[in-house]
Amino acid sequence: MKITIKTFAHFKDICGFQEKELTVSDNITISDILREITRLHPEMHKHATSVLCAINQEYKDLNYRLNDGDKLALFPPVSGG
Amino acid sequence: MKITIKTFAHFKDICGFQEKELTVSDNITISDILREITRLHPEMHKHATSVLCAINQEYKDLNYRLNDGDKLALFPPVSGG
Amino acid sequence: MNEITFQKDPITQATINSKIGTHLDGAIVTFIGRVRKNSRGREVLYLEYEIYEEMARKELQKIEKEAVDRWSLNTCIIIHRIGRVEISETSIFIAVSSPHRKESFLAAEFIIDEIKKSVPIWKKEFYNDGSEWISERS
Amino acid sequence: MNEITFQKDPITQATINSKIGTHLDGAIVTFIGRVRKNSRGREVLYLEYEIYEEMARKELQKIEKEAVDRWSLNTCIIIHRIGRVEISETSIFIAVSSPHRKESFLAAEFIIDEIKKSVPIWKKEFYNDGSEWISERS
Repeated sequence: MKITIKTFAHFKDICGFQEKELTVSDNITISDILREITRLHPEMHKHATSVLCAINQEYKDLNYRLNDGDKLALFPPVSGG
Repeated sequence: MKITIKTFAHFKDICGFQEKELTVSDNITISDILREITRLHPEMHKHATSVLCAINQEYKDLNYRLNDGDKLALFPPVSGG
Repeated sequence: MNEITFQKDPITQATINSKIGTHLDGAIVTFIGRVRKNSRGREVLYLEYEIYEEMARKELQKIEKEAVDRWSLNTCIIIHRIGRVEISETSIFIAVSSPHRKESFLAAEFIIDEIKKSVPIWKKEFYNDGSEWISERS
Repeated sequence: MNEITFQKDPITQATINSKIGTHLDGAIVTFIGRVRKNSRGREVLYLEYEIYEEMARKELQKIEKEAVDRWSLNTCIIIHRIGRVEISETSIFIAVSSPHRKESFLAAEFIIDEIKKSVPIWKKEFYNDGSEWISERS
């Protein structure tokens, strides 16, 4: 199935992309994807405990299983206001 | 000794004056003056428990003994803001 | 900057904004009290505020000093209308600023709460069929 | 009236004031967040805010709805700057109104607290010698 990954703030700098289409296997979790991203971009490792995830603009936890067409966003703790 | 009495809001309506000079005996307390005013203006009676008193722009309680030249203010609970 | 003003004219915020906050301040909280059309179930036409001005100024200075000292405010501006005030007009304007927001929120609420307790100002409501002095705690 | 705005241009209060409050409201509380020159001991030249706008709007709508429902607000206006923001400029403006003051104070503080927890906006500080993404809780 196909999903989109978006990154923000320093995660964008680390991963080197802002938005990317990806073909992934069925039943994949956010956790699985994050593990793969961390393998490709080891600097993500130190953010492992603070990363926030959203699917289609709604916060989700790492166990969430993605569906075809999902938009996954990965970002650090927010700092607006 | 001479003192001045000021009244505000509905106390002014009841007492019929805004500011008045008075000659009073030494050692008189606010309580004494208030008793005399209530005798002259019985409508003040129902405000006996809520009246606020100030001497020279500072809150004082009923036991305060006045000095020559003091400015006594008598007024109901405030309602600004 | 600290400022206490009693004024007969309407309070317009435009003239105030430029005075509020320094480059040290991350937070400004303002409180605006407005005259409501409806009070205790009666329709109010307008208000009049009476003030014991010398004492009101002293009491407000105490409140302002306590707030500024306690929460290290860099701005504390308090403006109260006196005389006749129309429906929906601002009767009181309070603005405080501080480096962080918690202090400004606490200070603004403290100031209006204290004003309502101790500053000698009284409100008279005018209705179609008369008027009445309002005493919050009587 | 309820309103959520993200804007690149400076926030000027003049245009906002007329929208705030109804004749039912005795209280308006505003919170203004400003960019401070000094952050964590470093001198900041300016900021940039990045936003995940579709999600930020949804999160803000949830916060606004909760505040309006919980405290029966008649006004809830939230404006957040995005992009480059200079020192002493307003980064966020919140205005709420309600019949009585307690509700407006609680709501304004709730809204800014929640925004800082959940709305996907990130601040990058620029210094003389570089820049840094700020993550409040990392």
